[in-house]
Amino acid sequence: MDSLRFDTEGYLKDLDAWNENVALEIAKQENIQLTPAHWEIIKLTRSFYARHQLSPATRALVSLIKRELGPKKGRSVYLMKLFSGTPAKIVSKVSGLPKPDNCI
Amino acid sequence: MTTLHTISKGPSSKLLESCLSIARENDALLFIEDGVYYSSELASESSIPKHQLLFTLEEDIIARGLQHSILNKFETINYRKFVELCTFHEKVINWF
Amino acid sequence: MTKPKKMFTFISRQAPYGKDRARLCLDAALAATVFEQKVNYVFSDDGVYQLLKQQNGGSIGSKTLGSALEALDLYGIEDVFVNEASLRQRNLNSEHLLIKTIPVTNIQLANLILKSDYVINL
Amino acid sequence: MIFSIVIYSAPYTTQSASTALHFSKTLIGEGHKIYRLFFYSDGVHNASSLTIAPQDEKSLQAEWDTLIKVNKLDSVVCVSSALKRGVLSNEEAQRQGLTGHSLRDSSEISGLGQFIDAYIHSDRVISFG
Repeated sequence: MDSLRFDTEGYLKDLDAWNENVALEIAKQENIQLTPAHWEIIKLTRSFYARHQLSPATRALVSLIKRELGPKKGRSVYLMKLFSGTPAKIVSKVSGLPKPDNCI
Repeated sequence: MTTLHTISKGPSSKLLESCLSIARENDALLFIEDGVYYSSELASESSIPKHQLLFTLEEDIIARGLQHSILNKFETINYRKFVELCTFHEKVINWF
Repeated sequence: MTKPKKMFTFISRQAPYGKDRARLCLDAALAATVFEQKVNYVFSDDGVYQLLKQQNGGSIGSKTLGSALEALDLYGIEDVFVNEASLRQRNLNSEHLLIKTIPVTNIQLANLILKSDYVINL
Repeated sequence: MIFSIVIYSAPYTTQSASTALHFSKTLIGEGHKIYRLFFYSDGVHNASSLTIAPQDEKSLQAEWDTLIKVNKLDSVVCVSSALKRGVLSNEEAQRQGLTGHSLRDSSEISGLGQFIDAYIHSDRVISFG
């Protein structure tokens, strides 16, 4: 990956440089084929960031999805299936947001 | 069940007022760093209530030249007693 | 068997922006939610200024703390309290506040602290 | 008893880092255990290796370093506080493509999870700031 545009963990350096093509590029690095189900989550995550200026932790992401898309999708297993084991990190990365602060 | 409160800033910080608004009568108060001015008769204002267990830290008093002006209701203690107070009270809340 | 939940109570007593304390307190509370513990959040003293509407940290090159506070419920922090004496002393009432908070008296606050396993006082 | 200590302030600016050090030494002297030292906010400067104290003043950073090593303490600096303030481990500096590093090897960089974990695993957490 281009080290001018991405940090060593693959997060976008200039958040304003994000667009859908960039998302596709990051997703490819993570071996994820973006489907409409993924885009739905990416859109929500970006709106969360725009409103709260926080990259959401998994818990917040799950509550948000539950509220906006219903209880069937608002579960961590649903997120994990789409974005692998540590969904908050991957979702933030693909969505062009900073790494979530509270990762342990 | 009692709490030890440590207060580490002087009177202009209003820390004591904040602490007293939620401290309970049988809680203990320990004054450290600039907080030790509260325990001195040289403090301009003293809103220290009578019913609390009041402690003040010797090392900080000596550093500031307050050793001859400590009010009677305060017990002067060293770090070992500071540690002991932390173990004696179930909870420690630090005000800084 | 799962361990019983412990109760964390965060008391945020400083105004936003001038110092980092308000932010430190929030970040720590959000971290606590990851541990699946009970988390209470209390605004007291100058900390109630964090709740003012229409904040825009952008004008001083800062993130807007109030915007982050609006996400507390999504992080599962539902018991958000405000010291009503602190509000009163600053000519504020619930209409001025950005998020829904539960007003508490000093005595209620003292009891909440007593019930809590851990108190983070910032 | 098991204690953890949280330090919020830089050395020298306020007295509190020095108080925290004195308190920690006394704890150990009295036979208590320290589960973790956690340096948050400006407190991360206590773990800096790039400091020089004048001959007639104590180096708080060196004293922390000794205390941690002699007693094999777990010492953590908060990652988001440390990176912003230039307290970087060699590993972190290399990852970011920076030439120097400034974190003493007695401390490690980690997240706020370690702060919460310290509360959960200690009988008392004492904060200095």
